[in-house]
Amino acid sequence: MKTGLYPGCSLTGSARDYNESVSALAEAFGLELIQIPDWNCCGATAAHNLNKELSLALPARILALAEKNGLEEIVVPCAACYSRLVVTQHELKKNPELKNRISEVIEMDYRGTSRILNVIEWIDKYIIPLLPEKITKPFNYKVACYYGCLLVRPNKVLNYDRAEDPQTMDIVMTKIGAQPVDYPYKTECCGAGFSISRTDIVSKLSGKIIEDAEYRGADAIIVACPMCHSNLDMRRPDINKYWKTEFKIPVIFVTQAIGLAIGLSPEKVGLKRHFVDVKIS
Amino acid sequence: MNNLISRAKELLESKTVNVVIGYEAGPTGLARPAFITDSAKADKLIYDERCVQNLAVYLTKAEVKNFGKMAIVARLPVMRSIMMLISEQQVIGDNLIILGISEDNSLLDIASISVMQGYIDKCDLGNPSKDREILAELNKMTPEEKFSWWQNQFSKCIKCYACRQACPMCYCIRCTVEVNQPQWIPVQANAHGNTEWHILRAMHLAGRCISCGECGRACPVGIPCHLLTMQLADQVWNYFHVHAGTSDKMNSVLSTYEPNDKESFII
Amino acid sequence: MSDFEPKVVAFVCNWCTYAGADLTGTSRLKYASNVKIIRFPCTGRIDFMLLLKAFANGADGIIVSGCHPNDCHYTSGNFHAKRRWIMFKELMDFMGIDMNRVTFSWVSAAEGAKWAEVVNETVTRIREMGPYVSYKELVNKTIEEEVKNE
Amino acid sequence: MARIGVFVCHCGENISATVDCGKVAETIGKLKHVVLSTEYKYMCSDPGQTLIKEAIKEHNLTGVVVSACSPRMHEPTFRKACAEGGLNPYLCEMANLREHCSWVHEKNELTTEKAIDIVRTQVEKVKLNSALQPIKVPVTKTAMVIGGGIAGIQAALDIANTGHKVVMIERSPSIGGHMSQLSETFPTLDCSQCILTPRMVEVAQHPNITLYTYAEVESVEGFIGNFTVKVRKKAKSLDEKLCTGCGLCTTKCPQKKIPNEFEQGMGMRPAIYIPFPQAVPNRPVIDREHCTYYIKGKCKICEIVCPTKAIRFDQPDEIIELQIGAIVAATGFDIKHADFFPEYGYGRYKDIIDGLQFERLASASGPTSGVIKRPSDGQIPKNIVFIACAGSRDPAKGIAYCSKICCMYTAKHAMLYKHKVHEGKAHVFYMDIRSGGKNYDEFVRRAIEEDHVNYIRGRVSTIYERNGKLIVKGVDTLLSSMPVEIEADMVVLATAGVANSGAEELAQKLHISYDSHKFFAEAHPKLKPVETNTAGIFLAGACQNPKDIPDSVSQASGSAVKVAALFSQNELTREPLVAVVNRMGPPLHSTCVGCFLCQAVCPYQAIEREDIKTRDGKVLKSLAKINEGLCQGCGTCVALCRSKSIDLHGYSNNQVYAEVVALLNEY
Repeated sequence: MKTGLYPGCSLTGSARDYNESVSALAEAFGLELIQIPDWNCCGATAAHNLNKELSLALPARILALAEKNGLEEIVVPCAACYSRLVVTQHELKKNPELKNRISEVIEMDYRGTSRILNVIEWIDKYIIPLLPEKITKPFNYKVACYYGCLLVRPNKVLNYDRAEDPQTMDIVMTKIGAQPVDYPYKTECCGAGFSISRTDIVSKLSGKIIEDAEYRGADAIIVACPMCHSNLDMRRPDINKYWKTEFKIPVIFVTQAIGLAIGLSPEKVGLKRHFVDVKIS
Repeated sequence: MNNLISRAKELLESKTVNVVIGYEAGPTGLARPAFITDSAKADKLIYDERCVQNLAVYLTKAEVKNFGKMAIVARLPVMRSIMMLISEQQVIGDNLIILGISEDNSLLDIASISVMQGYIDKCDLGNPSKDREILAELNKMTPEEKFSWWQNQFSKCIKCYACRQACPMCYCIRCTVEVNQPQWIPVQANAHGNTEWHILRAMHLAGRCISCGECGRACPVGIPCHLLTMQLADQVWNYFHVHAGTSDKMNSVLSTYEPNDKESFII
Repeated sequence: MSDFEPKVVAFVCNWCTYAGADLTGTSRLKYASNVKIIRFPCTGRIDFMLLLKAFANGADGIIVSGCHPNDCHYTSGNFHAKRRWIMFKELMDFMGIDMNRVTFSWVSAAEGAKWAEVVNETVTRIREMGPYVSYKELVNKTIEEEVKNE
Repeated sequence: MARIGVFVCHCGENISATVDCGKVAETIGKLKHVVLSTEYKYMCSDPGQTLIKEAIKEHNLTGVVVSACSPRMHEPTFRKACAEGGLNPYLCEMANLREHCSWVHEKNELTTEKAIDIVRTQVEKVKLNSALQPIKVPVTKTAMVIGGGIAGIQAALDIANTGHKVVMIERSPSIGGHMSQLSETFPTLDCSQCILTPRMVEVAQHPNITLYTYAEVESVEGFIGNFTVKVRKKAKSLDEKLCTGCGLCTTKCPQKKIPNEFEQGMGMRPAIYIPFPQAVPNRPVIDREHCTYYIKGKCKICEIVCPTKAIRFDQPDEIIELQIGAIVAATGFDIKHADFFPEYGYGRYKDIIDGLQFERLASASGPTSGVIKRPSDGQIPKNIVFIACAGSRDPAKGIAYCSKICCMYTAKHAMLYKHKVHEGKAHVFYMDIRSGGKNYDEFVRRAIEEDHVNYIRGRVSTIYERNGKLIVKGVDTLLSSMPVEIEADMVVLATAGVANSGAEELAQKLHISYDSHKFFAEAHPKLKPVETNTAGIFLAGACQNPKDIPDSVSQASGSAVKVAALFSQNELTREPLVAVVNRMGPPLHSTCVGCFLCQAVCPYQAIEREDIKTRDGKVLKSLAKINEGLCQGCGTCVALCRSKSIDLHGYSNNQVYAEVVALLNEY
């Protein structure tokens, strides 16, 4: 089956490393990923703060485009985009009137039939079964899996993993030879969008996440969200200044870790783009 | 269609079933129900746009029940009728083999009631689109317009009860109209009797109508009485989020309740 | 039409509204004498056909009243009745039969004053609406036809 | 031909002040079939009643309408009078001229007109009444109490002391329930076992009580006064008559690593065991799931050591059938355990325990002999956090209700801790303190003011382990509204009280209703808190909702009185105002078509399936049948039945139809 890919803005900008690692994995495992043609912004946080209809219409258009192009399944690596798309599908399923209204707005037929996968679901479905024979360099490190908020919440809508103590990423990590640490900060807030307006808040919150991971002896923090990554990685200098210390622990996308385990080069999976040096490959 | 015929033959030859209920072409070219008991005659079976009648109506008839194991050609409305009939204990699911027909007239592989349930779940369970349009028009009318529109329709009614006979869900051995202690419904085919008959019929199908439209098709004088039950089917969805005929274990909407059912008219 | 006095029938359950109406009496609260009560064990017992029979026999308005949700003497009769009335009202609305002539209410055994209000409000409303001509016409038409046929 | 007598009451002046009673009687007297219409000042007085009795004989009446006050007031009076006059009591109806007419309207012609209409309606109704015979049901005067906790014990003793037989069923090897696990009880801090054990022994020794432990209800059939209950006596693998309870087998059993249920998993027990030293009966059972012999086929050490040769490895489960008149469900509750809470690590941290575990730690007979030691390393915690409302009042957890007992036992726990560890610090996170009850609030104040327990109003968001401490992150919502972080040595969760395991299955066997949380439902939230919707089945204790000991005991005594009242009669007389499915000769048998939608609406499970069969057993037809013992006469099935195959005595279709017609039409 062809799987559609919705990259969203991050993967074409600040999280190109993430995009590169997703593509590298798809290539390595012979998986076809078709970028949804003419895709648009998911609306992000901005749209649903401003206008409910807009915040539903934007993702609905993306989903309608996928349907139109016969993509019954799409993978959305960015956790924020994933959340917006799933929430839209949920809202419109609940309310047929609204569904009709949104169809009118986007001037396209929207059925809501596409299956939306987050990156872990995609890995579980397509990569894990083929993984054992592909592993050449087991990722033999202690890792702290950091899920953030959007991958598992709101639980009732996403219906994915356990909201308070998620496990899926930890399980993926054990499959590539890593040892997940017992990590209480899995779903604590990283500061999210305050990255730009209130860097001090991000420094404080993300700092705690990093500090605990280091305390528990992790060699790396594993993430699946561009926002989490940029706060933990790009904002590291601010964090270190705030905490008056030198946190060294690298922050790696789950796809990058898998890439390394199957022997892809650090460049190939975008590790060179990180702000915090990744010395563990 | 060839698939259907060969499957029917297979079932009859292997004595898996004693009868296949389906459609055949009548002398005027219209489709009519066929009860095939001999595999040699299975070639008569047809399946195309002409085949609209809801065959589930026969399943509760004593003559048909006597066949024992049977197969039935079933599009979505027939399948939903069967679900209702099983849940209301009128039909034994194990006695039935469903020769499911999809929207694009191909034979479905329906091995069990639960497979059928899976198929039904994937379908659009709302009213047919042409009826939806008429309902929308009617719902725009003022109460006075609605009243005279329906009175005009009912004035044609001759109380032949074809609407009742054609409906798979009207399987009672004694209908309320046949009760005369007390005489609930005036016997005569007049404005009063006709109106109350149609109210009664619609209420008895509330939460049970599966939107096949057979009652309206059966009416010899062209009263669109199916719109009454379909309107209620819509409202059942609006209020209770239930579509009739989606499971063989469902309780009808009017014999169950949720403590937080919403209404706005009780003071 | 100013001297029009509506005929109103009340279908009530024995345990809440009938007892509530008893309390109205015990409290000597006054209400319009147009309303006459028929007692049922439970709102669950009230057949929707009886409402039609009331209209056909000349009622201009109807009150249907029982126990508040969760207070039913039989636990759930009123919940079933509620669903029945939801469906009935939708059907009547769709057929243009005026449901403003029917008051549905929950009146508990302690709500004697509410019963008086429900009755008075209903009678006032029906008085303004006038006699229920259109349903009566259905029945009268019938009688005329019969006479003609004979 | 109907011969109706109408008796118009003045009720002193209560009716006659606004209604012209003479005119009413006169007008009604002209109606067809009315052979007598008379008036009297007080119909309910002795002379008034005599008037009716004599008129019945004199005029050979077939129906009586007493036009007086509300039937809710005097219907029984007049029905009784009719019966004494020789008329079937159900041929008497009342027209409510007082509450529904004279008292609520002014004196004028319209009021008298309305009165006439009301009487006329009842005349039309009574013509269609049928003579009904009260339903007589025999009563088996043996009660069954399901559950041997404090509620069950109280109910059983109270019933037994009225002189009736009681069978008690307990699924675990000993009675005693959760109360036997408690250390001290609030608000008096008296020892739980000291007050419970004598009651347990009394049950075992009471001549009227038969006790079956290690037994469960298999099925329940029948109705009030006439239940047939099958009980599964699980094999104890022991001849109880031979066993002396010496306990040698339990000390010699090589399998000793089974988590002890009584100690809430904080201690171990052997495979052949007596749950706790004061158990009643004090006889061991073999836990076949863990016994080496049943797993591997050899061992039998207990058999070898037993001095009386009482071990029976091949003993089968036994099913016994009992005739029972009334049932008290007292199956108690369970609590959510720490592994229910993701935010607190799903039970990963050994030192986060639940309230019952704390009870065992604090109990002198517990695994630590009453010394508060934390499970991980046996250290005495210096800093302890209690979290109230762990799960309760939390719709996100699916438990929106208040578990009721936690505020009090949390205060007790904190107090017990402070009494045992004087230098320790106790913190309580709470949402609200609910301490309604005799001496309850005083108790909580004592914990705060005398024992200096630190009460923090706020919730705990997460707990995790760091540096060997449990980091409790919460918020103080009073004054500061600031986040709070406590480094605790041990955390006690006052976890939600929930329905006991198997509650749903048991409710289905008993045909009683239960709520969405699987707690058994009472028949009326205020006025029938002890009854269930199924006549003859009563509730006691926490199987209905979480309750403390005094409440459970009160309710148990309440249910015992209900049972005793039932058993005070040899036969039950029930109003015959029940539903009935019509029946007729073959081939139709009934107009019922057997859709059984009525089964779903019936709140009392009174509608059964009846198969009409040929002589050789072929089912011709299935139809609904009303069990008169269970039907309460609400009539919801009657209004639902599409083919009008069900009718209701006293409110039949014919009667209510006639009432509508009579009320609205001119005469």
